Amino acid sequence: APWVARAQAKTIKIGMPTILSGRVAQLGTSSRNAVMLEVEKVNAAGGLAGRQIEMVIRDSKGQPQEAARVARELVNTDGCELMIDAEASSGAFAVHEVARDLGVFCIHTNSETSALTADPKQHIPNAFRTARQGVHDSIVGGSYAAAIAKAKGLKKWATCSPDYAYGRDTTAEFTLYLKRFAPEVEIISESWPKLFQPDYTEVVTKILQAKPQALYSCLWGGDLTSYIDQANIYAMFSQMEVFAVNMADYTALTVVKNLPKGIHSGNRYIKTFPSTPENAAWGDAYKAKYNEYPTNWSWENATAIMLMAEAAKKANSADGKKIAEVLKGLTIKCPFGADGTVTMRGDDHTLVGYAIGWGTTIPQEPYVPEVKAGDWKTIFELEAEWKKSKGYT
Amino acid sequence: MSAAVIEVADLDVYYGTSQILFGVGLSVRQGETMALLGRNGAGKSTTMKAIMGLAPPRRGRISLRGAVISGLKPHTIARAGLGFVPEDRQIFPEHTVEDNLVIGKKKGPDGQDEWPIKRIYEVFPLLEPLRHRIAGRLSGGEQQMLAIARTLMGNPALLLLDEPSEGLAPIIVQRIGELLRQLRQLGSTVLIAEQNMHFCLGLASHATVIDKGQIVYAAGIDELKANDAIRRRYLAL
Amino acid sequence: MLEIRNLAKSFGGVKATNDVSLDFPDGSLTAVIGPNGAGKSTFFNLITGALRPDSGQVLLDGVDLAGRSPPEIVRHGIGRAFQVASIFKSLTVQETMLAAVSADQRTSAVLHKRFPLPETRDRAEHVMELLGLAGKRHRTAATLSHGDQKLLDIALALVLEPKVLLLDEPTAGMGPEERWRMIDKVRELWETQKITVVFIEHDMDIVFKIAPKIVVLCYGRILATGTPDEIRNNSAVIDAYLGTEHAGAAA
Amino acid sequence: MTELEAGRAETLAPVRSGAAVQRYRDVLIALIAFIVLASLPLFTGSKALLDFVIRCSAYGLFATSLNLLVGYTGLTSFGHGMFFGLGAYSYGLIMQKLGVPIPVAFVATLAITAMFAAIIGAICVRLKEIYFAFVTLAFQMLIHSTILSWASFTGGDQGLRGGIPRPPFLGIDLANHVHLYVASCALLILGLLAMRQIAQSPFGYTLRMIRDNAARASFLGIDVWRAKLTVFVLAALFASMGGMVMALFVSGAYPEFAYWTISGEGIFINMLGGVSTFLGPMVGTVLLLLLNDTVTRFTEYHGIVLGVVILFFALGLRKGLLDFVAEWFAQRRDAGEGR
Amino acid sequence: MDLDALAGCLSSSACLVTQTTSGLIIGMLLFLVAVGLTLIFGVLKVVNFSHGAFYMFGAYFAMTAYQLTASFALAMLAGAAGTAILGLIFERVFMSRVYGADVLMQLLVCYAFVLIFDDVVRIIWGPEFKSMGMPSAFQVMPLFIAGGVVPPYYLLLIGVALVAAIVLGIGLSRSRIGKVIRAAAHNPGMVSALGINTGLIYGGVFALGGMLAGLAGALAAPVRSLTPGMGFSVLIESFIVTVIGGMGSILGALIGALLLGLIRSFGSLGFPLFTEGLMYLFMVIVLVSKPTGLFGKEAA
Ligand SMILES: Nc1ncnc2c1ncn2[C@@H]1O[C@H](COP(=O)(O)OP(=O)(O)OP(=O)(O)O)[C@@H](O)[C@H]1O
Ligand SMILES: Nc1ncnc2c1ncn2[C@@H]1O[C@H](COP(=O)(O)OP(=O)(O)OP(=O)(O)O)[C@@H](O)[C@H]1O
Ligand SMILES: [Mg+2]
Ligand SMILES: [Mg+2]
Repeated sequence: APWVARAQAKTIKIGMPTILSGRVAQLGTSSRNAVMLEVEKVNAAGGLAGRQIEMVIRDSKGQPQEAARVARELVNTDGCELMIDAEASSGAFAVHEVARDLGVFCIHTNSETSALTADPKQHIPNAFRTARQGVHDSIVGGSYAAAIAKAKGLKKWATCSPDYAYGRDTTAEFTLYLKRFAPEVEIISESWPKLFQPDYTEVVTKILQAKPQALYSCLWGGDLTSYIDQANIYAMFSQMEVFAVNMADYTALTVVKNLPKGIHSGNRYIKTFPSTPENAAWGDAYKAKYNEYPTNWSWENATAIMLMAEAAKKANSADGKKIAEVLKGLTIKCPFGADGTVTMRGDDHTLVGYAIGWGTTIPQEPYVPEVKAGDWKTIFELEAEWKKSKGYT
Repeated sequence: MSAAVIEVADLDVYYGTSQILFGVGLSVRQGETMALLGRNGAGKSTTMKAIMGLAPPRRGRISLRGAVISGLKPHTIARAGLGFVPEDRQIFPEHTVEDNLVIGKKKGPDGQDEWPIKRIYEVFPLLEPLRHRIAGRLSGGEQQMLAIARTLMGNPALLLLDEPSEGLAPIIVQRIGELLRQLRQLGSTVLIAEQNMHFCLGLASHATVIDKGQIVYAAGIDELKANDAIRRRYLAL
Repeated sequence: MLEIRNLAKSFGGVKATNDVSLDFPDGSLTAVIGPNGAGKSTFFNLITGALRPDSGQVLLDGVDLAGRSPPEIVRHGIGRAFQVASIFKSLTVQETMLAAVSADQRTSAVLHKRFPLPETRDRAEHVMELLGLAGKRHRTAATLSHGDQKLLDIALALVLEPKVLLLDEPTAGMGPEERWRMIDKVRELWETQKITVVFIEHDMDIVFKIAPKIVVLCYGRILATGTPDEIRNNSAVIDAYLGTEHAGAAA
Repeated sequence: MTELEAGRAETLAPVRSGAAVQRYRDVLIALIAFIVLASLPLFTGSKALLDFVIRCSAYGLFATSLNLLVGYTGLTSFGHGMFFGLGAYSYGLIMQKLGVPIPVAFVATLAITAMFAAIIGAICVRLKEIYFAFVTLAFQMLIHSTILSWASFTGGDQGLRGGIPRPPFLGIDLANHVHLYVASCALLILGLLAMRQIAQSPFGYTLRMIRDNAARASFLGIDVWRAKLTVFVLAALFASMGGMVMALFVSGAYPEFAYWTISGEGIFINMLGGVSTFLGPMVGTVLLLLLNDTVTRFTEYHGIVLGVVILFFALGLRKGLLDFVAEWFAQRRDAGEGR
Repeated sequence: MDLDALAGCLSSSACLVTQTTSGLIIGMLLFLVAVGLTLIFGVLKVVNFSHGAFYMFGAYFAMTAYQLTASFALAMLAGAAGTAILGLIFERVFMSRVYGADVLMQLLVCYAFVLIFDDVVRIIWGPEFKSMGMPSAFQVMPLFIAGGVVPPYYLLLIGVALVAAIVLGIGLSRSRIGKVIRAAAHNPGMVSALGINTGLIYGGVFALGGMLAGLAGALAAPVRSLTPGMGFSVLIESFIVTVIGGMGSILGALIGALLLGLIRSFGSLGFPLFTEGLMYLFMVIVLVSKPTGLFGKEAA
């Protein structure tokens, strides 16, 4: 099999169901790339507690029942002892159930849905998440947008987000924090195009009709670029400030041919933020190896391997239970950390301390020249409040 | 005697795995009206379809004025000069009468056009007032005339008629008979399959009898009329 | 007794059936003839519920069936066979018969027993014998010859034990011999089963030979009714339908 | 006895006993199949094999029920998957929200499915051919849209999260892999047996008549609409059973279960296995799952591989595998008789 | 639900015009895809599930040609001609082999090619989404027509679709070739017995259908992201269009597409969370009241 990194020593197999075909194949591929990049380093340094890693990566086609099937098979047939779940959305919940059932150590790398780790009902001791969490994003985005809204007097806002859990939750949370920091803001129009909708004409004209001063969108990937292309020919970007959280990702930045200036965006993966030599080196190494830029999913998966390697070193064991024990609350050095480190929070098994911030775009490299970093202290405060309001504590 | 227009030799035809025709051979000469007779299921329609290329033969040879046409596609065979009127007429029901004729329009094998639409209407005066009617709504007899006229539009050198009298009122049958006699006087060559013996025997110059997929008899029409054994055995007359 | 009262049906501008009233007494045998497009098949379609009449009544033993659905009308005892054999191509002859009896006995929705139900056998068998289909019981309907398919179609109508049997060109497309065999069968059925038979036919030899009563339809109207001799010599019928070959003189 | 009567008695005898024998034969085969399947865990420790059989049960029930519509009645539904999804969701929601014993949830799910199928079927079965196909598809997408939109109840696109409880009942613990396996096998075999009975009942032959020639069937006194509706509901029940097995397997329900691709896969399975034999869809299920599982192991370009295999079936055999085999045997027999 | 917004729009002429034109734009592009589908169904009785793939190829061909030549006209030509050739090959080499078989077998062949084509695109152009970019000639301010906003590029699009509708509509009903095509749809055997090469007609119709889808894809390329599998959602919508309009009817496809466009543009105002459901609901309603679609004919 082409994507199995073989090693001679007593290897440890890590199973990884992800999406390698269909609409989001690009993201699955970039996850695989990042994982392989890191695994090479770990193996070169002696492996997981002396055992060479062998990745077993399978396509789930983005279907939850396939993700569950593949995950079970990876453990039951292929003998994988650890698992990286690089599924989106519903696939992650399906793999989570498998992890619950089989007790296998598992890191969710791509699902940003807050509930996956925030909801105590979901909690199991053997599952973690290195994906950014939706609510973190919204807190940072909300406060950043509120500052601009106040400065420029943007009171009338419109939203346009994909009609599924990620889109709805993220938009709700964003507006929550936007209004909290800028209470005079009013949402005058909402649009909910469906996921992978090819044509946004009616959405664009609807927003133009409403004449808002600012627009928030959490469309992503190809949907976002289609939207920008279609909004562009209506000259929409000259008529309002646009806050598109998923814009600052190379998949979108490098693809859009006529990227409008000054779109506000949260960082996904940008090799200039955090602007450290480690981050830039990592981005360049990835680009050199795969001849493309990493994606948001890339750093999330790379972080998972980094955490596993460090935890295994500490535990001096590649055993899932022991790794899980050590991983709780573990802080490691990491190119994607806001302060050069990231932490796996012990109480809810989710990653914190990663680089998170907002800036505005320009049409050429470095695309987002200045990123204003989010403040993790505020994030923690508001997150705790949010958890309480959801009944998660 | 003039040369054979169509010559069929050693024809084997199958539908799936079941063999329908067994070494069928027949020939029709210029200007003849050949009747193909036989009971239900004897293989008359199959023979015609085989000649037209609609039921490709597994063995045997069909030639038109000496040129082999077996194995060719139906449209190539039609362009070589064969015109086929199938047993169930198969007019195009959603088109008008005139559209049906226009679809059938083509030059003859030698590039001749002896059947301009004007002449069609002269020969079938009943069709002219119906030219803009939807063909599917015509009565059976009118449809039958249309089917024949449509085939004539293609200037065939040889006309294959499969049961032109089926399901028609006696008076219409009579009219079609008159038409065919007229065509014969005009020098057309015709191969006709019929169940209606009155009609057929009054029309044909020659007859071939087919039974269970094999040719059992071939002769001039008067000879057939005189042959009681054949008539009783194969034609139930 | 089947009584048709002022039956009418038009398609757009075409009056396919135009104020037709006719009586078919129990046990009668009637031929319906008329030019192509005269409305003969339409007439049958109206009686059997395939088409909904614009107006008029179809009275079977005094019950008005006009406008009811085909299954209802069948259950009242009017069976029919079609101009082009209408059969179930993937079922064998025997299965066809057994399933039809099941339908008549209202067991066609039974789920918990195996097909065929024992009580359907005798009737199916009887009709297969009667029409000479018993020897072909295991043949799939699609592989039957043209004539046998027509027979199977008639058998389907007959197995329901109808009071009235409507046959639309039962001999269409058949050779002379099969044709006579078929029509002898029909006459035999009529005689032995004591049912009312109405049939449409274009073969005048047959019509004049076996039908005691003939109805001539033309442009949706009744042009004439009468005995073979009356019809043969009716000049209107000769002009519209018979032509000279079948006119009285020729017979 | 006259000669005629004698002949009749002779031809009837095998028919009469035939029906009964057939039935016992089916039950016997089912019993053997169940014993073989159920004893599988004694011989192999392969959990993956058991997983495979569980998935075969889910898809097999679904695909075979679809064949009641497609193969037996000639109703090509592009939306049959809605009942697969409905089964999974109803069962999952009942277990999550009400916590009733599993058999109760099972029966309640079937009742809910029947209700939905009756309403949707009443509208759909009036339409013919391609329009029937697309109106069923539209209903499927409506249900899918509703599942997505009604996130507070259904969990939206993330599905029913947090696992579906599997409390033990009557000594059966479906949280135990082997128990779940045996239960799935039992459901599959019972379901197949029931569908076989439907196919071979007088009603089954009514369906065949409707498929061949619905107009003629109505002239035999059959209420075509009612028969179609009945089979639509019956097929929905077995599809729903398949959905429940799937929900038990993945311990969740996801909108993908109610998406049209599930219906597409059902059609696809039927085409692969063949629609003219009862077990065709079962063969197709095994074939498709096997293909899917092996091909995805070795290449991410499984579309090309799968496509080429399909082309082989469609262009080479021009029919499903079991149809092809059955026809081949029939032809050999004919040829043998001919000689 | 947001009925106030809908009511508000219906009472404002600017909004009415803008949303109507936006419905028109959506509808016209949908029509270009759907008309090929309905044409192929009308003539070959094939439900072409691979039609979306032709749309996809049209877009990719156009993008590649545009990158190579920087000419918008050549890009459109590449999209249309490339898919026409593809359609011809697809029909002659593969589809023509399953005409006699079960219709579901044709579906299977189409489905096989959906799988194959998506992977082929993934291999040639990569799994990532791409964008062709708007030619600079069209990077101009939108026009204001009767209070409604219309970008010039969409005017071009509407124009092309209208031309296609008129040419096809008149071509099929008036010209001899149109008559022959319709007749071949009904009875290919008889048409070929009259001396007409039905293989050529079938291939031609498939090429034409593929070309229309390809042209639609090419026209969409500057405003939509290109990705393997992009044909899929377009396919589903064009199926809804053809079914609503009546399978095989060109006028039906036009009306169906426009209706769907309007449902989308006004539905997004009134029912922002149920726009998709609205389309299916509309389809159910149409089919319940007219079982063969608005302009469909009862199958004979
Ligand atoms: N499509 C088919 N598949 C299988 N067998 C067929 C098919 N068409 C015809 N046959 C069989 O082929 C034989 C010859 O049929 P054909 O139609 O040539 O007879 P015919 O002489 O024209 O009879 P008729 O007078 O009834 O038209 C018959 O036994 C018939 O059952
Ligand atoms: N469904 C229909 N729609 C429109 N016109 C119809 C329809 N059915 C029949 N007609 C018309 O009604 C008239 C009577 O048709 P019908 O089929 O009853 O004739 P028929 O007497 O049975 O003729 P034939 O002897 O040719 O079978 C014809 O003009 C026919 O075109
Ligand atoms: Mg014949
Ligand atoms: Mg008639």
